[in-house]
Amino acid sequence: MSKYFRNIFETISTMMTGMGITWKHMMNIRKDNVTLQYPEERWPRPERDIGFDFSEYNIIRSRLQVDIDDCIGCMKCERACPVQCIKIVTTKSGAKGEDLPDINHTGITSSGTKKALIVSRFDIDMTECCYCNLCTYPCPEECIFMTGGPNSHKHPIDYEFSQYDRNDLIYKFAKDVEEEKLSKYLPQKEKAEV
Amino acid sequence: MGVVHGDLMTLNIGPQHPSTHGVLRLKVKTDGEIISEVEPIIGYLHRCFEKHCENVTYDQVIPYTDRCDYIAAMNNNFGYAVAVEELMEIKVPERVEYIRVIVAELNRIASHLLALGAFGLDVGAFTPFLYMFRDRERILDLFEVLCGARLLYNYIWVGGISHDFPPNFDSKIIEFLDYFEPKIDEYNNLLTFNKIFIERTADIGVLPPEIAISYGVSGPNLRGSGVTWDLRRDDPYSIYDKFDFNIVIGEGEMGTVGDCWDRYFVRMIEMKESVKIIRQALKTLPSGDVHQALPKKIRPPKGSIYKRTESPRGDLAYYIVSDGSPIPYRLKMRSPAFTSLSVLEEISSGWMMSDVLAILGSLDIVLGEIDR
Amino acid sequence: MYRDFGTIFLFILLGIVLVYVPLLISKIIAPKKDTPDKLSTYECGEESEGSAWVQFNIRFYVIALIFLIFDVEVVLLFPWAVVFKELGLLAFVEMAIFLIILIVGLAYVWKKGDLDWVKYRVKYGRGRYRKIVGKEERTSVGSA
Amino acid sequence: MTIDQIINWIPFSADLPAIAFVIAASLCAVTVFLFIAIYALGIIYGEVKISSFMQDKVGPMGQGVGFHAGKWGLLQPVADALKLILKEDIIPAAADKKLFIMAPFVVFIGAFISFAALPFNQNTVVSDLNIGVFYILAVGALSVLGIILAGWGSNNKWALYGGMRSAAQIVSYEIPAGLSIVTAVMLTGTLSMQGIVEFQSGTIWGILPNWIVFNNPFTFISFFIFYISGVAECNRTPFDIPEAESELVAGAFTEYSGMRYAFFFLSEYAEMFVISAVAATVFLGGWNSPISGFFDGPIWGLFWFMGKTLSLVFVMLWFRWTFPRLRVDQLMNVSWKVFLPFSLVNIFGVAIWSLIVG
Amino acid sequence: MGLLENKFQDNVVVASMDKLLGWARSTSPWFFQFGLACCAIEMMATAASRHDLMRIGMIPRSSPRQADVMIVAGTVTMKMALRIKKLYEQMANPKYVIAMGSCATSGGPYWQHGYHVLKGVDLVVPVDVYIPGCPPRPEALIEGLLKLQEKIQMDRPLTKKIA
Amino acid sequence: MADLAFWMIVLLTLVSAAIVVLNRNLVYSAIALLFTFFGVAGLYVFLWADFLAGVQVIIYVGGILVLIIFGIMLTNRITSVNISHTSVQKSMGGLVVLGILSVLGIMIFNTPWLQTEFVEPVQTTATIGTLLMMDYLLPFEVASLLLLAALMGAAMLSRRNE
Amino acid sequence: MDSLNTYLFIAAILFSLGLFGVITRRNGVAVLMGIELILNAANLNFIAFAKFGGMNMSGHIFALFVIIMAAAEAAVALAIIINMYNNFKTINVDDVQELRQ
Ligand code: SF4
Ligand code: SF4
Ligand code: SF4
Repeated sequence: MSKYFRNIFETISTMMTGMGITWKHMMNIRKDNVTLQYPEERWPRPERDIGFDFSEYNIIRSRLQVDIDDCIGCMKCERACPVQCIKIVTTKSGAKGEDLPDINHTGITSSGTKKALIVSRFDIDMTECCYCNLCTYPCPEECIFMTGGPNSHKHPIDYEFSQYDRNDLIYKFAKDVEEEKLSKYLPQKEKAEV
Repeated sequence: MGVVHGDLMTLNIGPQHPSTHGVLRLKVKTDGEIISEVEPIIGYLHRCFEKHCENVTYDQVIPYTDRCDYIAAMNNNFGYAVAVEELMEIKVPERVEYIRVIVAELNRIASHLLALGAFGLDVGAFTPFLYMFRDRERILDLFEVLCGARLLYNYIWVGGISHDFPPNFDSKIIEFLDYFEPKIDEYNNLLTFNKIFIERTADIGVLPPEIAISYGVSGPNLRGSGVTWDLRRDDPYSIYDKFDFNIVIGEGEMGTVGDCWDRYFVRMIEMKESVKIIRQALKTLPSGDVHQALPKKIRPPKGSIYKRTESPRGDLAYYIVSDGSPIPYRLKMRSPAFTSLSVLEEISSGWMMSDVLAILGSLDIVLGEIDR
Repeated sequence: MYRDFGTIFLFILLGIVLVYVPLLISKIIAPKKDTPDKLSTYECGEESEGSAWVQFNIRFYVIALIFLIFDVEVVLLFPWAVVFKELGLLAFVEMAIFLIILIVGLAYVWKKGDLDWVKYRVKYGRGRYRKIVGKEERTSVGSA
Repeated sequence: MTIDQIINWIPFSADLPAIAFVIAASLCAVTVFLFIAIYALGIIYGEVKISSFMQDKVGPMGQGVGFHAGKWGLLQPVADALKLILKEDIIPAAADKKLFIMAPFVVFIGAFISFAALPFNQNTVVSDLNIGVFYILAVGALSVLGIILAGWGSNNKWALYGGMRSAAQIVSYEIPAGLSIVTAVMLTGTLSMQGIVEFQSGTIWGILPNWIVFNNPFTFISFFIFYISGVAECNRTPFDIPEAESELVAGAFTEYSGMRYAFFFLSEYAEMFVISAVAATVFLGGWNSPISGFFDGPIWGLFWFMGKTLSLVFVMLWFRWTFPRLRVDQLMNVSWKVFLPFSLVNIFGVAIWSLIVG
Repeated sequence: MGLLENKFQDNVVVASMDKLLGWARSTSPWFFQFGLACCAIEMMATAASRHDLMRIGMIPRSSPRQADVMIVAGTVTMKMALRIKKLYEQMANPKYVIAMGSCATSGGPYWQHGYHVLKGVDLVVPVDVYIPGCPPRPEALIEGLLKLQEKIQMDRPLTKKIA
Repeated sequence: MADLAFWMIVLLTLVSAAIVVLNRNLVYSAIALLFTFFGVAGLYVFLWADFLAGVQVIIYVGGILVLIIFGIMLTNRITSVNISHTSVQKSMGGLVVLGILSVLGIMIFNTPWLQTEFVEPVQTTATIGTLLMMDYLLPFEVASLLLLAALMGAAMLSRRNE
Repeated sequence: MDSLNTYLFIAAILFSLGLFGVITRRNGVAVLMGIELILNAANLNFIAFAKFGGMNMSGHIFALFVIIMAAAEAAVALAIIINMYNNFKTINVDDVQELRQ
């Protein structure tokens, strides 16, 4: 019998406690509110107590960007990628470190490496990418990077790139040049095979 | 029961159901409200993890381990890294070990928060779920600062970690811990000690220790049944032996040992213990280069290794067979959630419909890990 | 009285109309395209096994049964309650007898467990491991 | 009451009393319907906002592209309602069509006609029935049937579960609710809603308003029993097992889409209003002002009535966003083993109290 | 002349009605609550306090009948694909699908060796918006939803119906 | 006006009552019964028995009908919800019933009923209460015993099933 | 409309319909529904007599008792039907008789 009444009492008291908590939260909503109102406010928000300085970010896993002018076509990124979503096709350029203006090819990277290869295709399928960041570490020229963080001077943070069409998510970084112009630089033997 | 049983109605709970925690399908035979048989049907999320592991190099496996137990990705990375390191006999720097422990424990908190919140949701409490997500979000913020990703980190690598702590990171963690600890009391007041919640969970789905052990249940589910078993203590890996923490076991405070409430509460207290570990680790965090032990090429010698670690869901083990090539010959994962799920059939027949979902919630399964 | 209930009657009629009008609007402007899959019964994405129209648990029936009896009691209490103040003690005694008789009924069903939903509970499941749970094992394992 | 006033306004009421009456009654019905609709929009908005605030978030903010849902998402419920009209209306092939279609009508009318007996203020009550409270209790039975119909008609397992649970739950809680009202009726000696409210004017010992809750300790308990039972009858948390989202997907309404679903939604909120209004009227003095003698008058009356009712509705929302839900057998236990004995004791208590004190 | 004018006016009415419909549909897209894998966790996180999907009028519904938007959040396996199709079919028109994350878009990390993974949910249901990411950040999801709202508002259901 | 309402209610009552007995689907019968009960309640109102109309709705619709529906759900699979009448019985029954009806009709219209109109009662509930407490006290208490017996009996019967 | 005969005749029709149901239906629950109709018809008579036949409020009391009785009867009858169903797996009244023998 006493258990019966104790149960009732406990129920009421614990329910009151719970209701007190929610009430407090409702009343302190201005203080407690944690919502980041995305399109208007963006993370990170400096005025929030957990807000970090933008520069303190190591990196933000978002879109991959490639500075194609810097890419030497070493394919290290392609090999590092666990899901094989980077597709690179290179051809030997005639002369190492030489600019080829007709296909917009720059011969020397920003760090001074002379390119021996022309990157004729550099596609990243962002729909297959698992944002693991593995491809960015081995790159000798640091030309493939995820936007944001320390790279934000290279490219602003960009995680909003949803599309109506799936093919729009395949990013082609290679210079957009015509076939014939490019074919001039392809090795003749390969061409014959093709 | 006698004659009016009602027909046994076959009911599919899932694969799309708000409380199956993913794409689990429970085929239940019910007699009105009472469930007489539960048959979990899995395989809706079979993502061919082990097959993938046989096709990518050792370091590329890590993103896939992330995706097995996606709620506790750090712990999965950790387990894998420890296994490969042991196979290759790499000694990782002290600082790396500390950082690993810190992030793993943070992720354990995050994982438990999600588990508890989802459990609350299963018994109908919506607000605690959101409170827990609110705090979990802070951990994710920390991780994001650390490695840029919110959920799947690819952070702990074989022989090291991908990034060192950014400046002031330890103070951020301390700040979080200071914020977080009082919140546990709030959850307790709001949910744990709510009489309705106790009624719903105490004495429900009792998992006796014998059955738990014979099914191979581990982690908080096993500890909830009162068995002191924690790999961090019983088979220490990394540097867990340096820390002082308690192994939380269910004591049947509100009902029987091993009921849903115990499993729930073990997780709640475990978060406190994790906080304790993190505080200790941060206090003695050594300095050093975190990348120094990263092997240039991961090419383990021929052989095999079975290494188990304590993930938030229990014993997570990797069995790796190496044939000397840079690609694992065979990789098998022993997933804790799978064994937890297998016990569901055992402990849930005879309960009511709502109870079964509560039991399922208290077992805290992750389908990514079960189906792999 | 006619007027009061006439209003109610009109309320019912108009209620039907007012529910129907939005349905009609919706019928006109909402898209409608039936496919066999769309019309199939929802069961979490699975193919539904058997009809839902099966025989149901008796527990619900017993609840309704007890409800009916007490419902009658509530109904009888109303006229009594209205005149309670006028009649005073007499009415109280009479109703007390009435109530006590029914409380006996409540006590009876309570005692007999008709109010309890779950009639049986399987302690340790009925799965494969039912047999191995012995006393010795239970003591041998446990908190170490 | 109101009807008479409206009839008086109608110019030809003397010649064609019947027509005038029909017009007046229809006017009332349409007004009540509009009131329900507007109230529902308001309370749905209120619910999302309140729940959001309790959960440390902001709720609808009307953010979005193009036209959005207004400042602070004020137009959100309007958009929801419009969208529901625009949704396709699905009647599953396996369902029992007639029952499936009939269910929302029955449920909605059950809630709708209860409004006819609610006294909004001194002279606004559509029809002040002699058996007011009793009538409201009676039409509550309709929603049970409606939900059973919805559950059975859908031929869906979740729906059937929801329907059965809901039926068992509502019928169980009708007893304590009825018994609690009996305690009030014992004091007032009338079933008419207006009569009950009028009884509660004045004060007890010059301080407390002469509301039935404060009349004696037993009625105080009665009020809570009635209110909680009412929460259960509306299928709100912690008694929301019929719709339990994490168990039964959407309960009896699983198969309903578009407008039909909207009507269930509407009736749920309307029923919350009715329950709260009855609790406010019977126990909290209805349109009586809390400070006796001040703030009387029809406008204030409406204000007090709505204020009391809406605060009770608010508490229902508060419940919902705080508690887990009970299991079906616990639910029955609460009703039969706690509320029923307590309300029986209350009847004896009130009787003895009023014999001794009153 | 009069005939033409009428038609013109009609079109204005239809067009403004269309706008209204578009507004209603885009402003309250209730989403179908089901998650498949890791992305589902992010979806939950988006619906939770920090990002609060309710801001843009999205309320989770667990029954397909009452939902407008299906967020395919996670890896679609072969076994699940048919169920997804069924659930999609069971939703009431108008309905929209969002492919959230790499997996739903194209099989994601499992596109190559995942013998049991559907290479993109668009093989079974028509997808309106693809959201990249693995998992997409909540902001990305919200951005995708805003894109969807734009798309819905651009839709002219009545004009189409009359034409 | 009142006439129109009256005949509508009568129609509702009789048609739904016919559906109750003629429809082959038991669930439909039960739902039709709902309308019959409502119609009868409406007739009660016309007979100045408002309290009884309320009682009719509460007990019949809220109680007995729910019980009947539960009973149907308990005892039927969908295959057997459709119940068959044997046609012989139906025609025979029809004849018998028609006979009874005509006899009744003749009786009703030929009997010179003693008609004393009584004035519209003001407080039906209070009068019923007083009568129950005073004149019909014994039946009232006996009713409680009846209810008790019904409760115990029915509970016992259904308990046997478990 | 407002005459005793009308009500009595309506009650007679209701009664006959109920009787018809009792006679022709073989399903126990359906028979019960027929009985409810008959009881309703009786009630209607009581109240009609209360208004026109000088029975005054006593008619109401009688009707009230009939309703109480109907409730008790429905409870017990349904319990019996369900019992019958369990024992014989049918609720056809005739079948049960056959099974008995
Ligand atoms: S981030 Fe990972 S998956 Fe994406 S391209 Fe780079 S290596 Fe490949
Ligand atoms: S690793 Fe860097 S330089 Fe090499 S191919 Fe990739 S992007 Fe180009
Ligand atoms: S896209 Fe990435 S996060 Fe999403 S389900 Fe696939 S693996 Fe998981």
